[in-house]
Amino acid sequence: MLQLLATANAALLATEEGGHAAEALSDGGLLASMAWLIPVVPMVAAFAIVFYGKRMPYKGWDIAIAVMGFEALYGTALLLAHIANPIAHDFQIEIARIGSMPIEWGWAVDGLSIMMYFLVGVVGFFVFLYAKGYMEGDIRYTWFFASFTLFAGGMLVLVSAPNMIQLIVGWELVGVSSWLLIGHYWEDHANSSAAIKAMITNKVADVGLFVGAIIVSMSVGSFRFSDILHAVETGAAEAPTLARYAFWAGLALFIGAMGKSAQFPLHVWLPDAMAGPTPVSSLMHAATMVTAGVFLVGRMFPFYLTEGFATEVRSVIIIVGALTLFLTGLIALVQDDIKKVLAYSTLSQLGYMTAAMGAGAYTAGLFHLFTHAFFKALLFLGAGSAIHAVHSNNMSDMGGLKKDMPYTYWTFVIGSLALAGIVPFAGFFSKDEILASIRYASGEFSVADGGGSLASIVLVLAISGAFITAFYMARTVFLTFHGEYKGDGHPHESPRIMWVPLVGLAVPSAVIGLINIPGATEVFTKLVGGREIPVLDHHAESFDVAMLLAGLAAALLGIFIGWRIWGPDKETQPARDTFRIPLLYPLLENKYYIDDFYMDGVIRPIRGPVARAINWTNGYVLDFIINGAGLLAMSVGKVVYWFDQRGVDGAINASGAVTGAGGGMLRLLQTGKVQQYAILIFAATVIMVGGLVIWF
Amino acid sequence: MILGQFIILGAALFSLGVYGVLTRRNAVLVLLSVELMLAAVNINFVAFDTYARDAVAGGQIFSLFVIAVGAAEVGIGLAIILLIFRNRQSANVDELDLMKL
Amino acid sequence: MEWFESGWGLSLVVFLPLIGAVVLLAIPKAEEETQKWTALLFAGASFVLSVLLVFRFDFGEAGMQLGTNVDWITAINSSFHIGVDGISLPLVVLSTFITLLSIIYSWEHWPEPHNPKAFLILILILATGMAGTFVALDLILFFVFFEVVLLPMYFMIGIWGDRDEITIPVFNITTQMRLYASIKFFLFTLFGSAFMLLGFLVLYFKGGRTFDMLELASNGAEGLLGSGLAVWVFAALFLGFAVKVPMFPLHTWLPDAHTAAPTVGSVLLAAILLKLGTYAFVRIAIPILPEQSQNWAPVIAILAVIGIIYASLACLAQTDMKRLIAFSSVGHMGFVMLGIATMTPIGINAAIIGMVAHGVITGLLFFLAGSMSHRYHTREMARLGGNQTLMPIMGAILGFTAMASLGLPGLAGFWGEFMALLAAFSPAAGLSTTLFRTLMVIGAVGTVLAAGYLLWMLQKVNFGEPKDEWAGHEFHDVDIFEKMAWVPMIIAVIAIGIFPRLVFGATNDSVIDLVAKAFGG
Amino acid sequence: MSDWITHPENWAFALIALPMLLAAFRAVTSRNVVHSVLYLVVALAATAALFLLLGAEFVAWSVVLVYIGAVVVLFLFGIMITRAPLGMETELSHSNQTKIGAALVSGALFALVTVATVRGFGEEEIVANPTRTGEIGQSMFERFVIPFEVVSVVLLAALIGGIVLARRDPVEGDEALQ
Repeated sequence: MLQLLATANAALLATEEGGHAAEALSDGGLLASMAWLIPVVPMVAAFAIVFYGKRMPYKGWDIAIAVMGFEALYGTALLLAHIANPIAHDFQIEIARIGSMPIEWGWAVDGLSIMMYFLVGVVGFFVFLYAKGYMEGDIRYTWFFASFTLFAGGMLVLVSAPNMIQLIVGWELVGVSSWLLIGHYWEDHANSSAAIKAMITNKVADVGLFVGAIIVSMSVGSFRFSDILHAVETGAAEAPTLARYAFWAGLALFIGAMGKSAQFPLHVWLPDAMAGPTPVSSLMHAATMVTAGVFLVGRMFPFYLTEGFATEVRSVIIIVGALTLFLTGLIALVQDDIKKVLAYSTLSQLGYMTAAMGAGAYTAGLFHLFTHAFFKALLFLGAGSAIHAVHSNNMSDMGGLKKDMPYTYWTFVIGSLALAGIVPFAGFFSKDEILASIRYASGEFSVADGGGSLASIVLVLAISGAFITAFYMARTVFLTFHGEYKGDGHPHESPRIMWVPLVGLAVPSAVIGLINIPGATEVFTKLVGGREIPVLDHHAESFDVAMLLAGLAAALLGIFIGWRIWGPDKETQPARDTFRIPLLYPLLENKYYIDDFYMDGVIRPIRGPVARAINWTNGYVLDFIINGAGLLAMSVGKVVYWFDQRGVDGAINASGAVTGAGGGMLRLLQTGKVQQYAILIFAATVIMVGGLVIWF
Repeated sequence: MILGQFIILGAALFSLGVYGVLTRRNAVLVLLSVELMLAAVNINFVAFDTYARDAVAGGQIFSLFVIAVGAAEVGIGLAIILLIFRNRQSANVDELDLMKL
Repeated sequence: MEWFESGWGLSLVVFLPLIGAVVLLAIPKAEEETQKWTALLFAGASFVLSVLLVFRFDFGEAGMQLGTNVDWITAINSSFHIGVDGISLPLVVLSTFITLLSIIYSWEHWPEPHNPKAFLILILILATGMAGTFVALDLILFFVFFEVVLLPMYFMIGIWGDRDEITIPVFNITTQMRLYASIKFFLFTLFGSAFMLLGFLVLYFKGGRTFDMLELASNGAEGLLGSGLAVWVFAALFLGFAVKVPMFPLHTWLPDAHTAAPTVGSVLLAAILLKLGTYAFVRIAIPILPEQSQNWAPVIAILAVIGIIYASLACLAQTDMKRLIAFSSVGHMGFVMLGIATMTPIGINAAIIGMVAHGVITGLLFFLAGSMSHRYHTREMARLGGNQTLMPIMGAILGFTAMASLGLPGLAGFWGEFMALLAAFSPAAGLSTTLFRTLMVIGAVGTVLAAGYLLWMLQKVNFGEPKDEWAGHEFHDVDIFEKMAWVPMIIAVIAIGIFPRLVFGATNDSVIDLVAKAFGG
Repeated sequence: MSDWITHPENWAFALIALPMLLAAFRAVTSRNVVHSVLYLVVALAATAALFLLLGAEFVAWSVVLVYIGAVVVLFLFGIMITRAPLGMETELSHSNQTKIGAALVSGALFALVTVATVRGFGEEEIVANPTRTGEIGQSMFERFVIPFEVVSVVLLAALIGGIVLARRDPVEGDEALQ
């Protein structure tokens, strides 16, 4: 602790000396060199909970919350130290050497990872706190916390990765814990199917991650990000192999990112992942795990930004991001399940982040990731609180919860406003920055040939997205908390252990945007910019007023229309509830038929006809050849034996003609008389040995 | 003396033995021909032993073993023939065609 | 320790189990306890000595160590030449380790007909054959050990195998599973071995009249053969090894043999026997015939990748749990062969860690499948389900192992798969990069399918509500012998996953040396 | 080869070898069983003589003792017990067809063995050097003691086997036993 204070103090002194003195990167001292605890502690704790959790007073929750408290504290300490004096240092421990390439575990302590440590720690802490109340009485309470802690560990392994290998390890650990948690209630077939869907979709994307990681690492000859990015920094001429495959590598890595960050068209797993308990949805499928893809692009950002490398991929990224934010936002409009609404909203927001990354706005994308984590976690927890109260996920069973659940209501409203991007809540600043960046990209920053116009379209989609976001959030708030209660029983506010985290998350949701006001504060910019290899992205120095107004107007309009439709009037409500836009509604209801396409067009054929065909081939073609050969040999043997036993003698006895035509010879062969066999044996020996004698 | 003469003699004796084995019907005479073959082998053993001046006289020792084993063989062989004769009232080899099922 | 390092230690590791088998012969059939303890003693001693080997092994040294070279059959210049280097050391330890665990597991899990004595004798003979193959440095010696393995496994499948009636498709012949599988296994392997022996003999006669692998490699036997003959020699060796691996399309004995074999038989078959083929590729084919290896590498790589995809798809269609695991072996060995086919240090390292990992993981999966079918009396996945509820620990271990099997990073299986793909990105000079990179991507797609079949297996077996037919049944969860056998394997999976130097540390120098010698790096 | 004829042992060899071959030939062709056996005696005696010529005294006397003394007697007993026809007998051998085949085979065998071995060793000189029986004994019980023991076991086994095989099973009511 003393060390911590000393570091922070020294850092403060350094900042006071002058604005740019802080540009010098420190190695972070003891605080950074002990940061290996961040990923290791939760991994160890997960095992501890499995084996000892049941004997603890709170059945394992106590271990888990202690770990998350530690993470939150350590993350905050690192954050403070970093703000004071930017830290950027990789620590590597060699665990093997293969050929001449070292394989290492390690931990990166730089702006990007510190931001994630902080995020996972703080949001995770609140969610774990909340989970105690939410999961009370669950059949697998201890197991839940074990896997949840494992998830936190996996995520921290991922974000602390200083090299590709560890990134992949963390990536997959997160995937597996996600599988465990989505399928938490595995007695129900639908849940385990949802879990499998998530895992398989991610695995499909992982092909991209694997291929991309392999291309990049092998081209550079090192798994370390620092080496890879150094190679990028030195330019395409110095790293020709990497430059040659940069497009494919960049694309492959992005495909990997699309899986975890659930980008269109690999987004299908995320809504289904809501089958898991709500705290899981909150932490994994909103705040942290799904940001892994964005994080990966951020980690490799210079690769996507430097001319001569994967710059072309950015046009793919921006298109995918824009499509995701728009299309999935629309689906959110027609959902009845409150968690599904939030899930599609998450998809949409992830689309914003991705689009920002594609537009070359590193800071803006990550800032939205940062603020989104707080308010989306808050919204999920709020939704969970409502679900807890009414025992149903469907908004059609809710309504009028405002008066019964004041804490939930007010925090939910804060979260919704933040999500909708209303000033001064967190989402306003981050979304505005994204819009500004996209506009900037459409104007000056050519993504590719014709990229300007592309970015313009994206801009239109993004502003529409802001409207849609506000619109469906208004719908959600009004349907859930206003109007008449439509469910069974009498709902009541959740216990304190659940609403305290709501309040805890509501505060940052409201104010955290203030840390990065263009032209005023730039804490966050410096935070994520504090990396060994500088990220030369565009970052607005002042508000883009046009975009600010456009975004705000779209959001306000959305809320207003939402209020007009679902707000006050009680009489016409049933009519509106049943209203369906003719063409669009079925499309949205069926999620653009993408799920059906995957299921009926890909998965079922492979699992069914294709797999059966292969199995058939194995049994009926390959084995046919083998068995056929075996049986053929057997029947040849039988024929010879029959010939041997009966054919010859029989033929001789029966037919004199055969006897005449060499029967004598044959009889000589097959008489059963020892000496004639002996003659043959001797003759054969003589011939064979004679051959040898003549040969030599 | 040269080795060749003994070898040729041995080969001749052996071939005669083979001829006897192949042509004789009476089992006792087949055995008798086998003894001729053994004798041929012994000649070779002893001739090579003398030629090689083997310090341990391996060839002679081996011919002694051959004699011993040959004697044993005759004993057993005759016993078997006796048994066959008792069962089938004949000692002719070509009537022993039980192998032909 | 002088005696230990001069070859005695290694010989003891190999032959202690055989001595154990002889001792067992002398123990009356009724005294089962004595038999078990004797077998355990000898297998344990062999394992302990093999661990001791690791400690006496000089990891800084790439060449053969701890071995000896004694005249054996002087007439054909074949000698009792044994030794270990970094490549064989992990495999020797793996084979003694799995043997020991198999005996522990067998303690109270005897397959029918009940005859522990015979069963243990077969396991011990197998152990000698397996360890011997990994240390033999003389082709004849290698061949002998390679074949020694065959008979015990044949009897294991043939006597203790699955007694279900099966009908062979197309021919409509009905026979018992065990009979069909054992004869198929035997003939297939013998067929391969015949070609292999032929290859060895040509190497002997035309390659400098020696059976010594190291001499053959350093003499440039390939040059002596001339390329016309070398093609055929490699083809013969390839057939012999590929059957054992098994590579597509010579794999069809494997699903039957695995499915029919008793639990321990499947474990040993999967964990060690399959490695004999891949090991032979690394130890014999590449050093002695480097040029031909390189010519054949694209063929091997393509077959390997076909194997990966083919096996994964076949897995998706399986209804029998054990058969599914068996098919998955074909896929995993595909990754191993892909690694070998790249002919690079990374690829061969990947292959060896892949072998070790597959040995432990698939071994464990077969143990689990065996224990489950012992309890449920069925292996039909459709009839299982809810296993996690009925037997929580068993289910958890199954889940863990399936995760390891699908190549979860951080567990042992990951390194082999990922590194093989990594190596395929830049194969040895002279090999087509386009081809290998395409194969890399296809291989990566194979990992998706692997995830698919394993997850669906878990869903069918572990998840859901227990079927009605099990209502009222009392299932005892994992017993003490199972725990004693499985926990070391789980620890090994995690340890290798987190700290792959456990394997790479031994293999890397030797592999670099091997590749440098073969291809003049 | 030219001075072959000048060495007296070669004369002795020829004197022994020719009767030996003649006797052997008659032994395998004679139509009288007893004659066959007697010709065998001649052939074996000639073998013994050859051994003496080569200096292998102990082997020579062993042949005389074992073969001529014991084995031949055994043969005669065998002939008598199996009631082989004692006079001239056409059925003793197979048909002419077989004989021709056998003659061809054995002739070829002779040619083959002769060619092969003479090509290898034919011209090598042999100097007879008498081996003392003591040397044989020493060698037998030092260098070859294990084979010797094995042979003794074989003989024992033959002895027991002979008895077991040839003994008439004691069948109840058998007149010969009563």
